Amino acid sequence: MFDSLHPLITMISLAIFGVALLGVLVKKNLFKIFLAFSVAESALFLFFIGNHYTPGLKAPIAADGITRFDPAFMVDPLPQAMILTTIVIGIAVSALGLSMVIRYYKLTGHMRIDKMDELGEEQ
Amino acid sequence: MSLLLFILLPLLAIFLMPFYRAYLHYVSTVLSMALFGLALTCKAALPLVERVAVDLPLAITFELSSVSWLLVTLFTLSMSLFSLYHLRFSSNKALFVGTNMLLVGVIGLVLSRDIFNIYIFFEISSISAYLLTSLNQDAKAYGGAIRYMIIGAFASLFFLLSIMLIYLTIGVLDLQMIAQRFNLIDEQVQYLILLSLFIALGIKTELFGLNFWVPDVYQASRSAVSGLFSAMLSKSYLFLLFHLAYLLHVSTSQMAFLTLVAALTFAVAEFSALKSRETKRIFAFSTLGQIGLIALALSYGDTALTEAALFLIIVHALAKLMLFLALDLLERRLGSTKSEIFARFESLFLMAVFTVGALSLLGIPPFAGFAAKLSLLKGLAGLEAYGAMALILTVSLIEAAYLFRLLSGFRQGEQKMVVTLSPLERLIFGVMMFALLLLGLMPQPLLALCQEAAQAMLGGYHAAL
Amino acid sequence: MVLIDCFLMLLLAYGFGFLYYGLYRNLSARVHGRFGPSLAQSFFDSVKLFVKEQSTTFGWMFYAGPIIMATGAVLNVLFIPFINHGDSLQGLSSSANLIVVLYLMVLGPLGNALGVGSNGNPFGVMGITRGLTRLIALELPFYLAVIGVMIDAGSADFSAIFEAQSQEMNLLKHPLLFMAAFISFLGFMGKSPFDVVGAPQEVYSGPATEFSGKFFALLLSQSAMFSFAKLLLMVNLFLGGADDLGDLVLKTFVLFVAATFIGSVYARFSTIQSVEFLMRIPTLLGIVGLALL
Amino acid sequence: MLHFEATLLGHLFFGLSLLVIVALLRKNDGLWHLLLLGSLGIIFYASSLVTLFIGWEMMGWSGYFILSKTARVSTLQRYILFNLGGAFALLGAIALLFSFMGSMMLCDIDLTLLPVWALHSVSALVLIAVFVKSGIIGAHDWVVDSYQEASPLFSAVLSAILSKAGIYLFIVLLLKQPHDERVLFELMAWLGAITSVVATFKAISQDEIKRLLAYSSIAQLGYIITALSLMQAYALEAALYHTVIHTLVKLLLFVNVAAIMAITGKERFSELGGLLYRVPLLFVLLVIGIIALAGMPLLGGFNGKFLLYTALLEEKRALLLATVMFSSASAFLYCYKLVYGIYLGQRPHDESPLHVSPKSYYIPQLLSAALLILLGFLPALPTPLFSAIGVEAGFSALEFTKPSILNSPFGSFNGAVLMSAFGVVFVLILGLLQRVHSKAKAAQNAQDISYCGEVPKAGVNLHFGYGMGHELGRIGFIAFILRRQSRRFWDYLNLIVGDLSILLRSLYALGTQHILLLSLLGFTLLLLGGL
Repeated sequence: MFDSLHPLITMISLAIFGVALLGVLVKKNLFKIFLAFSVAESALFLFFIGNHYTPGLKAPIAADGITRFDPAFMVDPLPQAMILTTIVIGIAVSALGLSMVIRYYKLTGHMRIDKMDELGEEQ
Repeated sequence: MSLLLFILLPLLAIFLMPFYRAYLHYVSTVLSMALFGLALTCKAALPLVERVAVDLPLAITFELSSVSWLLVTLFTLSMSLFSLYHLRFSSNKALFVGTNMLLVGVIGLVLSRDIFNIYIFFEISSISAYLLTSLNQDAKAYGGAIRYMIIGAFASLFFLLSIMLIYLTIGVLDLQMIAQRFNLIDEQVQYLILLSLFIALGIKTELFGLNFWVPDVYQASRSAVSGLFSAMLSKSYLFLLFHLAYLLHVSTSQMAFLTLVAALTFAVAEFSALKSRETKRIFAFSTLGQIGLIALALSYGDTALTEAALFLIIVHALAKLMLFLALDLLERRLGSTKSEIFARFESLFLMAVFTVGALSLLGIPPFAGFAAKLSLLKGLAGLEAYGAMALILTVSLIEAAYLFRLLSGFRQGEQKMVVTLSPLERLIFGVMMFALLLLGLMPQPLLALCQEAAQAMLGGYHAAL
Repeated sequence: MVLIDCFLMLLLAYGFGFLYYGLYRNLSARVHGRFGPSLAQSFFDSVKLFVKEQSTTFGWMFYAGPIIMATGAVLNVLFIPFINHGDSLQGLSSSANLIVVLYLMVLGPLGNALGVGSNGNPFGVMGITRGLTRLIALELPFYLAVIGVMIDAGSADFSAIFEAQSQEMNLLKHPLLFMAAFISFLGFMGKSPFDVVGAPQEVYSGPATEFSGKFFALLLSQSAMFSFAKLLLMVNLFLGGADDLGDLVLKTFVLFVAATFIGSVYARFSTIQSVEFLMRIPTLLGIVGLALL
Repeated sequence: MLHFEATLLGHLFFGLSLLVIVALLRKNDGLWHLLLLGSLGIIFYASSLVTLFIGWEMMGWSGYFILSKTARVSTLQRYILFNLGGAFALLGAIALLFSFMGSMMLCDIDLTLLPVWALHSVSALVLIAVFVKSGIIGAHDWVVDSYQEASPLFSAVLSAILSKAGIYLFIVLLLKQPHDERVLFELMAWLGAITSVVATFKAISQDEIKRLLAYSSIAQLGYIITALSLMQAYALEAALYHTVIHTLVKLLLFVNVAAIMAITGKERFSELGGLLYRVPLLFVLLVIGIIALAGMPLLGGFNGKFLLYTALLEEKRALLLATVMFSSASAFLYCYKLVYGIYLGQRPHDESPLHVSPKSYYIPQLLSAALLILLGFLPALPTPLFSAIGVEAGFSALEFTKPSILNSPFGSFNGAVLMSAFGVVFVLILGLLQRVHSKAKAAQNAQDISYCGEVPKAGVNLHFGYGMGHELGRIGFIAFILRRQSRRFWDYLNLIVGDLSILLRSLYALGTQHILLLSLLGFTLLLLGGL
């Protein structure tokens, strides 16, 4: 099932994923943290789509001469649909997150994760 | 009648929001009660399986088994009570959207039989939870919501990773088919998948090691919303985690690991609550403890224990929702949720509510918690799991220490504020107290349902062992 | 029949009680190198006190205290058999047993304590407290010995205890138990070194501070009878009881003389000293004695 | 869910509860008391373990809510934690029994079927529940404070009834069931005896009246525990008899003290004294109470002790018996302190006004005094009942001739003769004293006493009440006993658990990124470990 390109794709996406996770773990700026999550998500998309792609098959679009659903001729459309959905969800989450960061910044004047101390026993 | 109604109706209500902007609380109430009614009528037709769209490999399947029926009924009931409680407040857009989306999310989580679908509902419930956490729109609320979001995003990465690995290896998304083909996967990848799932769902289920963020989120949210989280959100993930575990036939040692984690969840959370002075955090710790207890029961994969766990899920959801709603009432009147507030109000009714709630949590007869704890202990005794029994009984004493510390606040304090409850509030709390008492005195009917559900939930798990 | 028997017993106890009291004063005087009063002096004292013109009372409890005390002494005499067989001089002992008698012995101190307490004199109560404190310690070795005797006899009835001693008296059978009991017995008899100080301000069995006239007379009389009852109890428990009246006189007299001589040569322990002593030596003796049983 | 069965034992215990609670029923918290009575009914008539446990817990928390009206928070916490601890131990025992018997019905339990370790565990767990409820030393930490801070009438309920629930539990779960557990019972016999000694000396050193009574309750329950652990027909009779007597006595004493508190508003010996001629009837009732409490002959109190002693003699438990008799003898001191501190001696100087005590206080006292006198006169009156209960529990029947003669294998006595002899002699001596020539003259005033040749001034404290028993502290072994405090242990435990709690709580204060790091670390470790 794996083609020769797949390990390379896996490695690259893993590297990106690792960098992104590192960003999540060490960056103090909330904005950058959310950005890092987006990058990590993208790395996963790359991993999935890249590993799923088989050279030589047609794109699963009806216009390109494909008349029926047959995985033998075309690329499996399901992962692409999945990734599209996931991208949409990712955008929604990022948007919500960033809007909250903005609100938070307006209320407190900072957006550093290590300074978030509103909650806990003493408050 | 279609199972999709449970998902589509609330979503529809959200889309049509502009048409009844001023009456959202009424709409929410009517809707959730209608869904509750709908759930009740489904009982006769169990189990219901429904396919949407194309043929099997690509189809989206929903299944209402007796266990998901139990949970859907619980969720719609909780939502009804929550909406009824909010009837006297003005219409609130964010609350309406958040709670209804949360309802969609949790119902979807228990109904879906397709792992990608589950991911979608995972995200829907997460987004609505973030939204609900930030409801108060102050620094505290946003701080909590952002914290929640970062952790949630982390969890969803792992969930996504596991889905991708599954699809890449066996090319299916339907849970039943995954279960059938799971053995075909390379053992190491299998382990990676299970571990990713555990991290993702463990964060959401609030298990030990992955739950350190929970008290903050509960503290940031409004009390009533925390009640909803406690009653619905954590319960749906609890179901999901163990549903997957049974379905994928995880090994005995992996189950034992879950047992250990659950026991730790229970013990550490209850211990942590002991000296806390913030009621919301105390209740959050207590929720964690009960989740640990339920997970402990489920991790044995035994019919009697699963039955007890399901019963406990229902009882705990009711009791916690009641406590959080009552706390919300106090928070609105007194402007604080510190444990000192128990010394600052005067209301026999609310005192009774807190007392009944606390006694039920503790599993003290004649309230429902006792029936749950008893069947739990009976189940453990049947498996000769004496260590777990000893742990439960010992840690319960710690639980008693902090809950009774709260209750003893009633008789301190000089200037007390008289808190009066509206007839509707009295009705809601009265019904919940009565339900807890009734379930304590006559647990058999519900236990029978739970038994049926437990068999459905375990499926062929036992056969594999 | 029983009534006559009881009356006889009381008479004997009363007579011997005062006789021994007089003897005690004489004997201890001799030990100290003095000459004591005449034998009947105590008896005359009590009669004299009975006919005193006036006596101060502090209310009805004060009045009732000495009566309860005397009742206790009388009951003790009535419930302890004088003779170890037959029907005569048995009193009411068939209706009771050793345990009842042991507990009846506390009735007197209770009446005393109530009477003394009700007169409002702080020194009286101080004496009572000391007496009761010492009583605690006195009873432990005595109980150990008595338990040994009862287990040996297989019953708490006096008849069974006599039966068990028909071959060999307990003094010889269980010398350690006897020693434990005898040390306590010294205290019960109010002998040094375990006596409570009898100075005019303090009361236990010495002159009662606030009791005057007929009350004091009653106290003296009951004290004489009570002492005889205790002698009797020791005789019954350890010396096999008395075969006849002569034997009774002999055995009680021997015990009495022994107690008096020992009491005359020792100095008094303070309450704390006596408690600590009693909790050690005789208790240990008693425990060893029980172990040997 | 609830299963009931009428047994003689249940009738006995429930009858006692009914007597006490009805005698003490007041309007203001009557509802809670009725709930308490209901829960006691559930316990005493339960035929399944679950029912028993439900009653047990209800008793615990209804007591909590009655107590919460007067007690301090720390006392309430102690009360509930100890009681719940006992209850959870009981629950553990029930679950353990269930795992072997497969049934929750009392009649299905057969302890001989258990393996040895399970038998020991079940017995130990049940004993924990019993010990907590009865306040055996070590588990008594909650008792004294609760009794002291409860309303005077509720103290009576606590002492007279609730402590007996433990006794009932023991009889039903361990005595009625055939088994051959011996080791724990041996331990228990000594625990009971030691409890009675320690509690007796603690009682003597108290200044608050109710604390003294609380310790005396503990001591009395120690006797009962010792009696029960002998597992023998007459010992069971002794335990039951003692239970009945103690219920009556504590009802009398606590209500008496409640009346005194209502009259004077004081509750310490150092603030009371000299009330004898103000409230003579209360004084007489108290004297009846302490005579029964001390177990002196004439009144019912002696009967239980007599049976206990003879049972111990029959078992040849000489040292145990000596210990019990020693503690019983020491009890005279606190009995005397009780009556002297309140009624005798001189009135203290701060003459605060006395209130009239409510009439309702007299009824329960008169009732129990009458019963105590009746039992003194006819000591074997309840023997047929106890005998039947013993037979029900699988013991042999007791010897019974007539109500006035109490039989035991080690001798018998006739209460009627004893009582009549006392009456006759008392009257004779009284008559004698009245007839003699000498006349009694009333003292001038309270200061008219022999006082080292002085007349004490009005300001001098002549009351010795609170000083009584101080001397004991200078006696080596008693000082040793008085210095021991289980509270230190429990406080230490509390401290440790609290610190642990704060330590564990700090996990939940971790920063967001730390949590993620931890999760990632866990993931990696598990991954490496699994692969």
